[in-house]
Amino acid sequence: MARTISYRQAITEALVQEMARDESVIVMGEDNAGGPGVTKGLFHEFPGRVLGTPISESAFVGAAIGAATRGQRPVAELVFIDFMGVCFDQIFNQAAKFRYMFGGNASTPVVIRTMYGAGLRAAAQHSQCLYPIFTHVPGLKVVVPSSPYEAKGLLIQAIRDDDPVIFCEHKALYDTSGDVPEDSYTIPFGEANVVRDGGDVTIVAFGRMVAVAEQAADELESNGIEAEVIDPRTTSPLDTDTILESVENTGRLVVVDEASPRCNLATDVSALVAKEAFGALRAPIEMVTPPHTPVPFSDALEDLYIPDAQKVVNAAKAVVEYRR
Amino acid sequence: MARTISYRQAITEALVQEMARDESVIVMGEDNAGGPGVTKGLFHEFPGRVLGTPISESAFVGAAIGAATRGQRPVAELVFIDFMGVCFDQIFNQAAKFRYMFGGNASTPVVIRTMYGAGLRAAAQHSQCLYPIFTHVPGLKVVVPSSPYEAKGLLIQAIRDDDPVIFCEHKALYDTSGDVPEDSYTIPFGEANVVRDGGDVTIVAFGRMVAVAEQAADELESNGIEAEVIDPRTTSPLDTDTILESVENTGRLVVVDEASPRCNLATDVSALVAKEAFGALRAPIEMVTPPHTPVPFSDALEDLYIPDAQKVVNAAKAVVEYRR
Amino acid sequence: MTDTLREAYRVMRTIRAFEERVHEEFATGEIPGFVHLYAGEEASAAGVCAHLDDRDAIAGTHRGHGHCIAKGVDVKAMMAEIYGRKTGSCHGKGGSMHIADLSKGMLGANGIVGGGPPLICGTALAAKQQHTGGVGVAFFGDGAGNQGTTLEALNLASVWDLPAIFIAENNGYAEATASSWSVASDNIADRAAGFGMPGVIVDGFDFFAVHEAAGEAVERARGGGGPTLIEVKFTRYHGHFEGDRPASLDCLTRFRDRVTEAGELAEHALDAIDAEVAKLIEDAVSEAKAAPKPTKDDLETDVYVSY
Amino acid sequence: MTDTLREAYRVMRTIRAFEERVHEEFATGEIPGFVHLYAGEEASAAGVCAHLDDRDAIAGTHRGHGHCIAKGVDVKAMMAEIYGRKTGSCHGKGGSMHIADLSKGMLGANGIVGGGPPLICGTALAAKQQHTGGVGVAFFGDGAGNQGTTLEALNLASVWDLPAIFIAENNGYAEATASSWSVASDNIADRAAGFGMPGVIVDGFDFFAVHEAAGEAVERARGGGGPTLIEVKFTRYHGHFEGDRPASLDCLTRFRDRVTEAGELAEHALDAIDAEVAKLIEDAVSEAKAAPKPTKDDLETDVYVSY
Ligand SMILES: Cc1ncc(C[n+]2csc(CCOP(=O)(O)OP(=O)(O)O)c2C)c(N)n1
Ligand SMILES: Cc1ncc(C[n+]2csc(CCOP(=O)(O)OP(=O)(O)O)c2C)c(N)n1
Ligand SMILES: [Mg+2]
Ligand SMILES: [Mg+2]
Repeated sequence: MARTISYRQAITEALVQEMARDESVIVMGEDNAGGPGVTKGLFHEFPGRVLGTPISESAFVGAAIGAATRGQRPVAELVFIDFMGVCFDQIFNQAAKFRYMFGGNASTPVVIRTMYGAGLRAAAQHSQCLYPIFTHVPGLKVVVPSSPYEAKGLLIQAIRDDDPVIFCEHKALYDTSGDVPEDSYTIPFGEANVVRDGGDVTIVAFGRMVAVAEQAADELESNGIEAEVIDPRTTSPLDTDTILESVENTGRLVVVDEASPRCNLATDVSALVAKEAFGALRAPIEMVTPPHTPVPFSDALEDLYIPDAQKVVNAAKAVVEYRR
Repeated sequence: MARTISYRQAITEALVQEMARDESVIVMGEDNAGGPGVTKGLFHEFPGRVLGTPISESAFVGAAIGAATRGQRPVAELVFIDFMGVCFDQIFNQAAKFRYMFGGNASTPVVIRTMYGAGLRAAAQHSQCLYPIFTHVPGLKVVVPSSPYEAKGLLIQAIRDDDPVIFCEHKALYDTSGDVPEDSYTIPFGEANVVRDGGDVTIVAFGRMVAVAEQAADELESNGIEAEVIDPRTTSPLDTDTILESVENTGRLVVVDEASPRCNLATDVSALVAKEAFGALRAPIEMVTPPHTPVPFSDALEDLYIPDAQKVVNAAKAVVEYRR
Repeated sequence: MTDTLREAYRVMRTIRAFEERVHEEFATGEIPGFVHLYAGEEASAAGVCAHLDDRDAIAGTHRGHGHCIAKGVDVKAMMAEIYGRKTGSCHGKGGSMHIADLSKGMLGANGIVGGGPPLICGTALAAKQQHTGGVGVAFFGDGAGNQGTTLEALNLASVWDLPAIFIAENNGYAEATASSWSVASDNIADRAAGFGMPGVIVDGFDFFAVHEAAGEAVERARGGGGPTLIEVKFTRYHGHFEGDRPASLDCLTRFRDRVTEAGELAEHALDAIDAEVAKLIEDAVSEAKAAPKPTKDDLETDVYVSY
Repeated sequence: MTDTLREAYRVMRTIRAFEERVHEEFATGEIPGFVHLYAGEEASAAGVCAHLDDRDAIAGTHRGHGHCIAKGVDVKAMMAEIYGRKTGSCHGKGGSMHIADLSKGMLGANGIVGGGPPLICGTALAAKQQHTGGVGVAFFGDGAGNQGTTLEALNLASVWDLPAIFIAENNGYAEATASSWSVASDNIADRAAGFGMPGVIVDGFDFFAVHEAAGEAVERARGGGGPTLIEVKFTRYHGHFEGDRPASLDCLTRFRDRVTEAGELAEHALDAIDAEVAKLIEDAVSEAKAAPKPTKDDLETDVYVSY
């Protein structure tokens, strides 16, 4: 049965259901993994399985990874993704590489939950996306749920998955709501969600940008343009088939990525399409991203920084109206 | 007067000339910054200005950054770029963001010299490229010299530059030689080198891949295909004009990047061209990269992993022969 | 000495008044973002920075307003920054967690716990290379004392024999996590020996205690004697009722009591400072509110010196 | 006890023979990549791992062959790995710096200095959660003792009260950098107090000293008594001529002298082990050389369990 719950609640529910199902699931992080409040209550509900940590991200993220190689399924919380710089080695040189370096004789089922994104006036060190960095690293899986439904199903999948997963929760989504089944369910990785069908232009958007793309699609519709909106849900693995099929059909692509513009997912998807679906392309590929700057603090600037529906509309119109 | 010297010697010469010219230039790193041997002798030549460090990359890279805000021009050596994970915060959250976060009232003229790339059977934790990660970060400049001439001129520029620079030296290039002027000279950032002219296909390649691309171009020439080979020299800033002009002329693009394939420079340049030069494109954009795996140890696998001239030739032929 | 005391009191009062006002304004929802207040810990920043001058640099924490004020950053520019205005210390680009003024040797509050100590090794190194006699001071919290960056910096400062001072502001908690739990040693200062430097513990509510310990450390550092770790302890008073906070746990009351009892400063002189500070803060807020926000033209500037 | 001694000697001799042979083979240019030899430090891995069993996990360093052998990783598979063969422990994908065998609780040599200690907090945590009585052991060098990851791990192990043991293998140098310079305290073990655990120093050339200290630490850990830091010192003998190395600086000679003098093992029994080990290494090398290299089909496998 589905009810309307928040993104935050959906994440909590996923954790609770998985912890109840599987004893090996443990949770760790600062303040008993209490960052965005999704783990509230878990500490008492699952005694001994929710571990507070000192502010020592290398040590406790590394510990989660080490424990994962020995039969636990740890979910470690890196409160803000921006803090990855103090523990990145454990993630990209250890967890991500074990399996390959060790010739297949290792699995590291660890999940790192972390909060990303702009919009809360949290300034340059607490507003980054950074998932392109994790996507760049072979051996990591990267998840960017765009709604409560996605959040629950993808988190359960992440916990059951036998590879290291970076689970990226957008801070501006915690209080958004949506229909979520009460029962446990998984959403497979590497399967995009076609949020909306349309034949004129394909819009691929990630995380919070999915809602922005939908808003743009509404606006475009009133202009007579039918946009297909695709939410890849995971950036690694990436569902290339769904994206390519859509572009084969529409001939036009706009990619919306809240991450910094260089070597990000917008370039990644653009390049994929320019290579694999060139024959179908009828217009330049547009990318809607922030400028190549840190995230500014002032609301006046941050609102200009974040990609919005208007920019997506403009990009979509430009590709639809394009004539060689 | 130009002589033939090695990439290693070119780097040493740049350091010596800059240290002699400017008292504020200091060098620091493990074993007196002795990693690939380029700083040998400097310790005695410039007493008190070449500092050994404990194995504490966060502390000494951070110290280089802090010193840069107070009138020094430090050149810190991170022996392998693969070690960035233990000190990334100081680079991307501190050095890269100071100027913007502080409203323009800071400059951080620090250089981080570091060794990257595959080919020496150094395995997964000592063979990565990772420059796409630095390129992703606003506020950093990223340099990938492809030859001794480039190495010297770009390093001198890096030291004089008022922004933080990640200077990426390919470990397989140290013993390559080339003509290098004795006098001091700079190569500006963001100015690509057109290594070779050609009208049939544009090949953009980075770092060690420039030589691979040239080799491919030779082979292509004997097949009657004229390839234009472009070495951007810096990935950030990127000389987009030179790339776009070339593609406007050739209508075809192959990007060769030794970095892991997702969100790398190959996707970055492909996306740029698919957006800005679509009208000129006559074929899909090909990317030649390693597979999405860690770097394998065994020579048998590593040789298959690294992009080689044959793969570039195949990609170039494919785009030249492409018919819609 | 009277001047020094007056100045110290002014710094502490300014911090307190600034923070209390920010607290009020934040409650109205007009201040965006994350704000961490330094109220209660004034004696630390004031006691340490009283020894510093233009040769010296400090690094603050996410709880950085006090460090900024004590190092002489313009209070009006700070307030404007917190409001995200173009007239702010960072032209609205930084906000509370990133107020900085390099011209004053203030390297910035820091959003990264443990971000400052490595940087301060660098400013101390620069002072040493340039023979300025300057020192570097890194403030960090009890939580930050468990961060690898901080621990590495302690070792590096000793190894390089730097004129650096590490101020561990132990207020008992890192968010909800008690330092009695997260710090495996009894005191943060106990770690000093493992990194080859003296470790000192002082009462953080006592300006004079902080001032004295910092004075010794700064003197040693300027004289080439190397780094010091000072743990400034803000021991909480448990089981008390609100309003029942003893004077010994308030640095301002304690300071006033002591200097007036000793006849070093008169009540009315202190009151006069209070009044001046109150006006300054009032003006800072009204000017901040009236100031323009940055605009589209500011969005993409100041990323690079040149690109 | 005789069995234990015999086994300990076999482990040390195997490491020595393995490393001497790798040294020779490396010189011929046939072994690719970076190789760091453990010869001389055998007493450390052997003395510690003698107390460990299948419940226990260890993390090695870049100098990891000794840790692997002591924890029971197959010697032939190791040699094949170093040669980059498909029959290697990691099917040729890892090489010297990444030999691992999780089925034996060997979490891998590590190319990152300081990479292991955090991981070992995790294996110790897993043992604790699963009530196996297992312990985790992190080996790290003197240089690694200055890495933030190591220092954080020490604190975390105490805070979580983990069955973890930290073995600082202090051989006096990190590449060209002397630990007397890079470690700001006199001993690495001096840091233990700052992280709330006992710190012990032992002579690294003395198997029995390492064995005893490790035994106490393992027992304490298994009993819920928390972590220990053991500094294993390999004090170098300065000013000696080559070949003039005193017996006290060679763990194997010292071990032989002691057990034969005490009548615990006979010379010929030890010689027999030497001969067996020599054959094993000989076979390992010839089998490795004869083994196939991985092929194109292996390049893209084993990145993910499923993708
Ligand atoms: C690397 C990093 N980890 C976690 C955080 C989140 N965080 C911000 S403040 C804080 C508590 C800091 O505690 P402490 O150092 O004692 O300083 P206090 O707030 O008590 O002054 C935490 C965990 C952060 N900003 N940076
Ligand atoms: C994070 C990191 N920094 C630097 C290095 C390069 N490096 C490899 S071994 C080594 C020296 C290590 O010294 P120590 O820990 O004392 O171990 P030892 O080699 O003496 O056994 C260094 C600096 C590395 N591998 N990882
Ligand atoms: Mg605190
Ligand atoms: Mg050593």
